[in-house]
This record gives sequence, C-alpha cells and structure tokens, in this order.
Amino acid sequence: MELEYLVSTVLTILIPFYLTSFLLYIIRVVKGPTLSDRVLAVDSLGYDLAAFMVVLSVLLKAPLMIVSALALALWVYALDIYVAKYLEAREMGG
Amino acid sequence: MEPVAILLATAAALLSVIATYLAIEAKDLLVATVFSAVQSTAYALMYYILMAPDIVLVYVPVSVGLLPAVTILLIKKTERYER
Amino acid sequence: MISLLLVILGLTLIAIGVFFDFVGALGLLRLPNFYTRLHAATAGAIGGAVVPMLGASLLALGAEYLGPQRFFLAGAAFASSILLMILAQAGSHALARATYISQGAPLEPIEYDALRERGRGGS
Amino acid sequence: MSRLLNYLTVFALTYSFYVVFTGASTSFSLALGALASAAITVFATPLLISRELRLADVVRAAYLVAYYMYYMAVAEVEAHVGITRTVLSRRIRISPAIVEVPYYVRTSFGMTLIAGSITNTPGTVVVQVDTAGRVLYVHWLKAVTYRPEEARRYISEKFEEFAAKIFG
Amino acid sequence: MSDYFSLMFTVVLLSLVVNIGIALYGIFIKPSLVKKFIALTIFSDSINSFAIALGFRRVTGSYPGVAVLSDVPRGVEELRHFSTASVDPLPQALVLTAIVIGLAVYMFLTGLIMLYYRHYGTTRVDAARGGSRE
Amino acid sequence: MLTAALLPLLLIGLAFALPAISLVVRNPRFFRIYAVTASLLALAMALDVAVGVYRTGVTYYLFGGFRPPLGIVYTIDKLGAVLGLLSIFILAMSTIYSTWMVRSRWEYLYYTALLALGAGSVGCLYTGDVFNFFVMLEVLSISAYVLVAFYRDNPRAVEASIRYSMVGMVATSFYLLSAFVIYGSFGTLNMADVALKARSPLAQIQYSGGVFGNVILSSALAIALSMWTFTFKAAIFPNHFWLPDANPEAPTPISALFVAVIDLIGAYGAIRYLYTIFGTGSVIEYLRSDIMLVLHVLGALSALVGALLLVVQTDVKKFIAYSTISHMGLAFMAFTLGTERGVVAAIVQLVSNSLSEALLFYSAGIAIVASGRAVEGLSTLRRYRLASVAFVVGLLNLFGVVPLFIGFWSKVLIFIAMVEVGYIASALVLVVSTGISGLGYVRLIRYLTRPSGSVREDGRLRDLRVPYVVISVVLLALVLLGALFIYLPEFRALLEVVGTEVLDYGKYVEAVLGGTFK
Amino acid sequence: MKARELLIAISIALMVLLLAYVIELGGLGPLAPYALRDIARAYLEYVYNPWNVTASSMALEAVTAIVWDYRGLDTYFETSVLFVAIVGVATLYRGYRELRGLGGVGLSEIVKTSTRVLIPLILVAGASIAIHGHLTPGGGFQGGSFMAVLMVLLVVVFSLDYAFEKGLTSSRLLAIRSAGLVGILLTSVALLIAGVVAGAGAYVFQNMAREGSDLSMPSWFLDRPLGGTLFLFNVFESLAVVSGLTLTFIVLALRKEEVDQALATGEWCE
Repeated sequence: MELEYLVSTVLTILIPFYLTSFLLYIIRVVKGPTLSDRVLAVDSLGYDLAAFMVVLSVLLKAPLMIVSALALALWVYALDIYVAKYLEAREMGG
Repeated sequence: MEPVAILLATAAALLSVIATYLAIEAKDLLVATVFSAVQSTAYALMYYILMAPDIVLVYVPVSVGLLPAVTILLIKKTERYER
Repeated sequence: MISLLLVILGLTLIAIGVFFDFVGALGLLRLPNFYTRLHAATAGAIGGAVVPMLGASLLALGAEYLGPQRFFLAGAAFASSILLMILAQAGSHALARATYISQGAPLEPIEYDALRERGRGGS
Repeated sequence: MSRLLNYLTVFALTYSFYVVFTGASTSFSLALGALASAAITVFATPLLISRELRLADVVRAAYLVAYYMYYMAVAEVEAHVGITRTVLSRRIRISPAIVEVPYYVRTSFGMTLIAGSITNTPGTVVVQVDTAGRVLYVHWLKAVTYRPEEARRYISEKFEEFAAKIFG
Repeated sequence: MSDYFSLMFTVVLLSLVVNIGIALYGIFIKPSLVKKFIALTIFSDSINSFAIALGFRRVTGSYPGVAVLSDVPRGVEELRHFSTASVDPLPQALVLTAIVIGLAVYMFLTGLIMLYYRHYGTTRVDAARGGSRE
Repeated sequence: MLTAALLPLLLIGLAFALPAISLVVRNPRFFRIYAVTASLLALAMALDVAVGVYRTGVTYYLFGGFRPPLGIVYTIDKLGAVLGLLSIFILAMSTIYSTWMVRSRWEYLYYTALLALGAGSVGCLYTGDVFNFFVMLEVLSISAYVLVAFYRDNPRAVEASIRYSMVGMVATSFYLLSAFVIYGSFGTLNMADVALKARSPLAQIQYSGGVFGNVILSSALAIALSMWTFTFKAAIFPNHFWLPDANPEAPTPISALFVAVIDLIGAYGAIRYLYTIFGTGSVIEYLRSDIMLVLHVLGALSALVGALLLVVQTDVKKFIAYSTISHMGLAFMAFTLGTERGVVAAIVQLVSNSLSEALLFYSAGIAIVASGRAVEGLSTLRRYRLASVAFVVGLLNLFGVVPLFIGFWSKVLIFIAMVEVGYIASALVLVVSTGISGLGYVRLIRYLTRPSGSVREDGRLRDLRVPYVVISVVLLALVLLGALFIYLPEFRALLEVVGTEVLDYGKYVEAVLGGTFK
Repeated sequence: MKARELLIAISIALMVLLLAYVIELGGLGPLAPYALRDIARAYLEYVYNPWNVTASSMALEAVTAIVWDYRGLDTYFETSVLFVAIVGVATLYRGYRELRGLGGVGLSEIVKTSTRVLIPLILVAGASIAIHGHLTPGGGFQGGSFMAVLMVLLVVVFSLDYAFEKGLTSSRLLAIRSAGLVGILLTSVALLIAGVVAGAGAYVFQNMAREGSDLSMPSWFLDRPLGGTLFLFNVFESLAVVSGLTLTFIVLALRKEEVDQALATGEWCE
C-alpha cells in the first residue's frame, strides 16, 4: 500500500509538467512555420504522449492498456515517413 | 485519480477542437493532414482515458498510420494547395 | 526491498524523462530553424520517451500491487523502448533528408555546409 | 546450411522479441508465438538478411548488449546534458554546420547502427548518406571542426568501434 | 467533486459536438474534395467518440477498469466484482465496427477522387460543372 | 427461420468467392452463369421466407443462439418479407439483364458488387437490430457507390459517385449517431426491445432492464437523425439531389435496381421507425404527429418537384430518376397519414413503382444501346416491339390513369386514404403531380411514335433473347399484379394484412421477446 | 452562392446547438453514471462464465467477445464492407498490370535498413495482438491493421517495384485475402454444418453450447482459454485485413504509367 501511494503521488506530481510540455509542442505545431517543423513537433508530441500513456496506465492500475500506447508511439513515426516521401518528390508509394 | 483523468480528457477534447478548426481552415492540404493527425492523437488520448484500449488499438493504426498515408497519396496525385 | 529499489529507480527515470520532455519542447520552441530543432526533438524522443518507458518497465517489475499483468506491462514497455530507438532516428533522418532535398526549410543560420560544397544537395 | 542459419537467427530474434513484448509466461502464448514467429520468419528473412551469417554471431550479440549499455549510460547522457545546457541558457549559442563524417564499416547494418547512434544523440543528426563514398553528412549543432577525419573523432569514432565488432 | 466531474464531462461532449459542426461545415462548404475528405474523417471520428463517452461510467472509490478479465475467474463473485468495476464494453464493440466501415469508405473515396482529378484536372467540385471530355 | 438467416450470408459469401475464382477462371460466361444462379437461389430463398412468414406470422432467427437483447436477431414480419421478396426479385431480374447489358473484361467485379448490394438490401429488411441495420445499410451503400462508378471512364459517373458517397457517408453517420442515442437511453439495440420500452419504460426484459435516460428527448433526437438518413436513402425532397446524379450514370441494370433496393430501404426504415419502434402509444406520441406532418409535407414537395423537373428532362434515365423522386414522395405522403390504409397504399405504391421503373429501365436499355440516352433515341424502340410495349405499359402504370394496372390502384388507395384523414390539400397535390408528370409521360410516348432514326452498330443488338425474357417476366408480373388486385379480393387481403401488422407492434415484440419477460 | 453557404452554416449551427441542448438535458442517457446498463452487466458477467455456458463465449475480453460472438453478424458484414471497398478500388483501376523497372528508388539507405529490422518485430507484435485478442485488448482487426501499416510503410520506404519483386503482387494478396475470408465464412457456419451432419440443432455463428444445441467449439488450449471461434476469427480476420489493406494501398499507389495503361482500355459502353 505504501508503494502504491508513493508511485501515485510522484506520478501525479509529474502530470502538470507533461501537460506544459505538450502545450509547448502544440504551440510549435500551430506556429509552423514550415511543414517539416509541424511534422517534427507532431512526431515528438506523439512519442511523449506514448510515454505519458505508459505512465497513465501505471497510474490508473490498468497494465493491459500498455499495448495501445505502443501503437501510438509506433505509428506517429509513419507520418514522418509519408511526409518525407512526399517531400522527396519522387514517385509516392511507388 | 478520477479528477485528474477527466481533466486530461477535457484537455484532449479541447485540443481536438483547435486541431479540427485548423485542419478545416488550412489552405495547405498537407498541413491540414498534419492537423487531422493531431486531432486523431487527441482522440486517441481521450479514448485511452475513457478506458477503451481496443479502440485506441484500432483507431491509431487506422487514423494515424493509414489515413495520412492515403491522404498524402491523394494530395501527391492531385494538388497540394486548396484553390 | 528490491522492489522498492526498482520502483525508486523507475520513478527517477520517469522524472528524468519528464525533464527532457520539457527540454525538448522548449528547445523546439526556442531554436531558430528546422535543422536545429531536430536536435531538440531527438532529446524529446530519446530522453522524453525511451527513458521513461525503461523507467516504467522497471517500475512495473517492482510494483507488486499491479498484479500478475505487470510483467506484460514491463515487457511491452521495454520492447517499445527498443522499437522507439530504431524508429526515432529513422524518422528524424528521413525528415531531415527530405527537407534538405526539397529545400522545405531555411538552412540559415548555418556556418558550413559540406553537402553544398560537394554539390550533392540535389541527389 | 548457412541459409538455415539465417532463418534460425531471424526466428530467434523474432521469438525473443515476442516473448519480451507479451511478457509471455503461459504455454499458450509460448506455443502460438512460436508458430507465428515461424510464419513471420519465412516471410521476413528474404527481406532482412543481406549477407551470410557466421558462427561468431553469438559473440556479436553480447557486443550488442554491451554497446546498448555504453550507449545509454555514456553517449546519451553526455549529449543530453549538452542539449539541455544549450536550450536552457539565456542566449542560445550555437554554431550549426553540416559536416562530412566518413565511415569504414562495410555492411549497411553497420552503417545504420552508426548513423542511428549519431542521430539518436541530440546535437548531431544525419542529413544525407553517401553509400558509395562512405560518407555521412551530419548536421552538427555545435560544430567544432569542419574537417572530416577530425569530425569523425568527435562524433562517431566510439560508435564505429562497436559497429565494426557487431556487424563487421 | 461530482459537480466538477460532470461539468468536465459535459465540456468533453460539447467539444465533440463543436467538432461535428466544424467538420460538417468543411464537408458542405469547402470546395476542395480533399478537404471534404479530411473533414469527413473528422466527422465520423467525432460521432464514434460519442459512443465511447456513452460507455464510460464511474465507480465509487476508484477508477473504472478495462472490460477485460485479468485472469480466469475462480467464482461467480469474482465476475460480479468485475462487472461492478468495469466500463461498458458494448459501445466499444460498436465503434470498432464503425471505424472499420469508415475506413472502407475512405479507401474507396480516395480512389474516386484520384479518378476525378484525372478526368477534370482539379479537385474542386464546382469545376466539374464546366464539363470536360464526355 | 434458417433460410432468412442464411440468405444475406449466402449472397455475400458468394460475392466473396468471385474475385478468388477470378484468379483461376477467366471465362466471362462462367461469371454470368454464377451470378444468375446465385441470384435465382436467393430469389427462391426469399420466396421461401415470404411463404413461411405468411404461414406462421412474425418469425425470427437467433444468431449465435443468444436470446434477443444479448445477441443479434433477425425478425421478419410481413412487411420485411414482402419488400425482401420484391427487392430480391428485381435483383435477380437485373442480374439476368446484366448478362446481356454489361460487357466488360472484369465483369466479376461488377457481379461481386451486385450480389453484395442484394445482401445489404435484404439484410436491412430482415434485421431486428438497430445497429445491424446500420451495418447492412453500409454494405448496401458502399456497393451502390461502387456500382455507380462502374463506368469509370465516364467523368460524370465518377463525379456522381463522389457526391453520392460523400453525402451518403454523412447520412449513414447520422443514423449511427441515432443508434448510439438509442443505446444510450434505452440500454438496448434490439428493435423489439426498444419498441416495448418506448411504450412502457418500466418493462423489465431479461438482460436489459428499464430505460436509462430521458427517453422522450432521446427518442425525438433519434427519430430526427434517422429520418434524415431515411429521407436521404429514399431521395425525398431536400435530400433528393443525389438520385438524378447517381441513378442515370450507373449501368442500366443498376439504375433499374435503385428504386427496389435503395430507395425502398429508406421508406422501409421510416415505416419501421415511425410505426413499429416509435409508433402509437409510445412516449413521443404527441411529437409523432408533428414528425409525420413534416415528412408528409416533404413528401408532397418532392412529389411536386419531381413531377415538375421530370417534364423538362431530355435524358431518358434522368427522366425516370425524377419520376422515381415524385413517386417516392407519394409513398411518403401515404404512410405518414398514420392510418392502416395509408401504409397499405404506400406499400402498393412501392411495389408498383419498383416494378414499373425497373420495366422502364429494362426496355429503355435497349434504346440506350441502340442510340444513346437522349429522349429522341426512344424512337428506335419501335424496331423492338416487346420493348416498346413494355415501355408504354410502364409509363401508363406510372401515370396511373389506366385502371388495368396496379399503378392506378395505388394512387386510388393513396387518394382514399388522404380523403379519409381529411387531407384534401394532399389529395390535390397527388392529382396535380399526376397531371404534371402526365405531361412528361405523354411527351415520352410521342417520341416513341416518331419515325425511328439510325441504329448504332452494337453486337448486343443481334441477340435480344435475354432482355426480352427479363422484360416479359417483369411485364407479366406487373400485369398479373394489377389483375390479381382487381379481381381477387384475397390478394388485396394479403396486402392489407401487411398494413395491419405494421400498425400492431405487439406481435413484433411478442415474437422476439416472448419468454424473456421477467 | 453566398446565400446558400450562409443557409448551410446557419443550419449546421442550429444542429450543433440542438445537439448540445439535448446532451445537456440527458438525451443520451445520463453520462458517466455510477450504474451500468443491464445489458452491459450481462456481457461482463457472461463473458467467461463456465457456470452458465449457454450465454458465455468463454473468452476473457468482453469487447472481442461481443465483436465476434454476441454480435458476430455485425462484424461479418463489417468485413464484407471492407471487402466491397477493396473490390471497389479494384473496379476503379481494373485492368492495370504491375509494371517493373519504372525506377523506384525509395528513401535513404538508413531508413531502409531500419525498416528491414522492424519488419519481423512489428509483424510479430501484430500477430501477438491478434493471437491474444480474446485474452488482452486487441483482436483480429487490431492486429491486422497494425501489420497493414507496416506493409504500407514497406511499400513507401522501399518502392512499389521492390514490393512487386518481393512477391507482394496483387493477385497473391487477393488470394491471401480470399483465404482469410473463406476461413471466416467456414468458422461462422462450422457448427451449423456439424449440426446438420450430426442431425443435431445448431445456430449460425454458434460458439459454445447454447439453448437447444449441445455442440461446442473447444474452449481451452493448453493453459489458457481459447474462446472457441473467437481465436479462429481473430487469426483469419488479421490475415484478411493485412492483405486487403495492403492490396488497396498498392492499387491506390499505382504510378502514372500503370494507371494510364489501365484507363486506356476504354471500355465504357452504354
């Protein structure tokens, strides 16, 4: 019980910091100025959101939810590749 | 835990509104795609907090992994800027 | 005892992760152009995501109150941290290369550009 | 024989990842996972392996673990401290440059390991790679030198030592 | 605390409604087909989110759990306990179906828009009225 | 009833198999025979279901063996059975007609979508589950999108398909939202269960207790949202715009199917929602009459708009599409009267309309092959006597002034129903729209009498056995229906029973939920 | 034109306000209540219930149990919607041939090699999601789409040429997809066929023993529950989904030359 209390307290304290950094990422997404900047910011946002989800699953005592966090971490990366492929201006998908 | 979680869900929902608005208003369709990915991410976080891991698992590959691919393909084959 | 140690280690790693997350976000805002922001984003991805995932995996190993499913958590978190190491660099590199080739972002400020010197920018 | 070894290696990689990923402890998971890994191995091995494997690969795995430890404990920490200083200082002082960094490993896996390590340490990002000339073009946040060999000493020498041992 | 909770939850739902409104605006007013396509995805996602919100519930004393049994139950009591502490699984199943159906339609729509562009050389809907090769 | 359960499964399963077979077999003749066999098999099954329903009353099938609110249940009453038979009949006819009309090296793709369309339609009619209705609606819709765009080299077909699918997706999403609303406040998805709880919110059913929210508000919301979808599917006035785009651009056999398979579902869904689920005695009784009135006015508007726009058309297929809008408007006007006679009239109108539109498309198809889609081209039909006779019969049936055909009687029934309720203005609308559209029909018949122009060289015109068979079967069905309706009171009774059953929700509920009352 | 836009905007705004009003007054039922709907409680209590097998699907996860067992019909037709969409895309681009040697280069060597390493890892992760669909969150579609994204990445990172070379041709993908669908079809009627053969009663989509039917799929494999048809459905569905989505993407990603050649057939005849 002690352990649980410790973990919950520390993680709860960390949440505002997470939210702040998400806000900063979002400012970058909205501000741009170039497409690459936005994609980069979304990318980082996705990775950190995934990490945050992992933390949340510990916090909410639902370990089974972790796989879905992993899915987010993985497929935000896909956006990078698609945009990169577009920018390289060769045949897309081909 | 409940108040924190619902606060997060609210934040995600508000973020999704911003992202949706920007996605609809963006003239550059690629940027619109990126914003729609942000909106999907926000929804994914919301589903996660509302305890729906199955939905996150299907929503993320579809909405973040496949639909941007399809949309960017579409933009590549048609035109990038909304006229 | 060992579980307490694991938990504390895990929490520390997660806290470090939060810190780098913040650093990455701030760097993304403060640095002048896309290429420099890439470095901050790397800090956000490795320090801000891989490290806390490792931490969560340690934490899950220690936190017995999570029940038998905690091994699942630990394993998946560790596995995803490994995957992230591979993904993050590939993504950053792909984006940087594509942006360079398409001249999608201003290169300045830059002090020396070996690629232009070699004339391979368009390849 | 060596082809079989290829398949076995990929199978071992896949299956061990599966076991870690699922935290598998039940024979249900282990049995079905073995089946799935076998099927995936058959599909993925032709895509994955680009050279013949040798017996020394077991030793390499140990190097890989050692490398991972070193990398996380030393290289990453240094680089992170560096980027934190840069970002949190009042006036940002950077001297960005794209420099040439030559590499000498022969396989694409080794090159990728080096490039990945470089990119994954904040402060250096691989922008372009020239596989024919064996040169990585690295965007360096705080460039100290523009000379290729010297830059290699700063950026990738340590990585390459390990990469040479792991992937030849 | 209960008031705070329902207030926040209402905010979530209202944002979804606003999203629906914005997306409908995009679908009906924006001339570009690609923009319409993006708006369509947002629209149906928002509707799906409603269902997830419907399935959420509160549990006295703790946070509700996932609708997954963590281990093989040993008695009926365990199932009782599970059902008192878990969210509603049915909306999730429905949304799963709806997402897949949506994906199918989007895929087809993409192919159509590409063909449209080949025929008319633009993705504006009103441009088609000018006519092209018949 | 196992046949009913297997019918959509079988149709879609046979559709699944086609692309797989195409990897091995290349002969187009095989695919034609396959599709025709499949649709005839489906017709036999639908007939079996209809006969069974008429023998034993409302029948049901439990999928997976779960009791109703827990699992999905197919509930087939006489309404569903009759309409199912109708739509599968037209499907079979269209499939046979397609073997003549559609010439493509990739015919199997066409037949795959066609069979899926049939599966979606019949699934919608048979299902007893609110959410399953949505899924079947999507099966139906997406196959329709595919079929509309089948002539992908035609820019207008692609454009029509885009418009149709964009707005169609929005419409079905609204239906989805209404299904969620129903689940949210009634706590169940089974139609019979919802119907029961809408009448007595305290009813306790096994597995699903009482209602869960503000039932009145949510019922109103659900009806509003789903009616949007149904008016879209049925092409009623503000949502009619897609039909004149999509219908003419589809291959002709599909155009013939549109009324019997897609518009029909709209009308069926509206009847199901307004009568069975939220019908008389339900908690929104007092709102219901307003909703009915709104739909009635919309129906009247679309009857008039359809009739007005029909007169000026120069394209045969567009002409028939606008005629569809007008007649669907009449059907909506009929069943929103709220009386048994109104429902019967609506069903007779649907049957007559489906058959005659199909007949028109089948016979006009020959003219289209011979000389294109312009109205003038109809004169070539004079060379093909059966087709021209069928075309005239179809037009007269739609016009509805010749008492030999069922079209006349359906309008008479609607007229009587309106006068009974005292809606004189609506009766006037009926007469006026008949008059206006009559102008168009007469104009079309005059084109038929013109001296025929030159005929395109087309291999299909050399062998007209297949379209003649189809045309004569549909013609026979139409004439036979009219004759039966006039001379056989028992047949009329058969149709009137449908109306009685629609108004009596009790049988529907009891058949499904009997035995699960706590 | 402007007036029409204004009209649409106003009606949308009205709709939004109405929806908000209805939600505020509890039209969607009470939101986030403490009580659970009876039907949801029934699902949760029967999902793994050896004491009442006739209403149970013997799986640990409620969502997958609902998706494939309680509401299996929905999911069956959902798969068929996806199938019709794939057929639709194939219809739009019918007649294309896969051309080789159009010079696909793909992304840089680093990305290629990284993706190479990822292939088995992500595929096995997706397979694990599908295999454990009835035990942990996940299932056939989740696993399938998980793997499908990797396939799409593969096509993007390498090139279509490479994909064709390595055997990701559309006919082969179609064959895998059809095999998956046939598997789903057979699984859904397996017990019905067995019932007909044995002369016993059985239902379509039957899983465990039900009222009036004693036939049952196996519910246990080694040391974990198997959920009978659920496992089979998940495996077949993941196969069907991964091949179907990949096929669709490949058809959508066809290059200009291929589309030109497909559209050149010009078979529009009315």
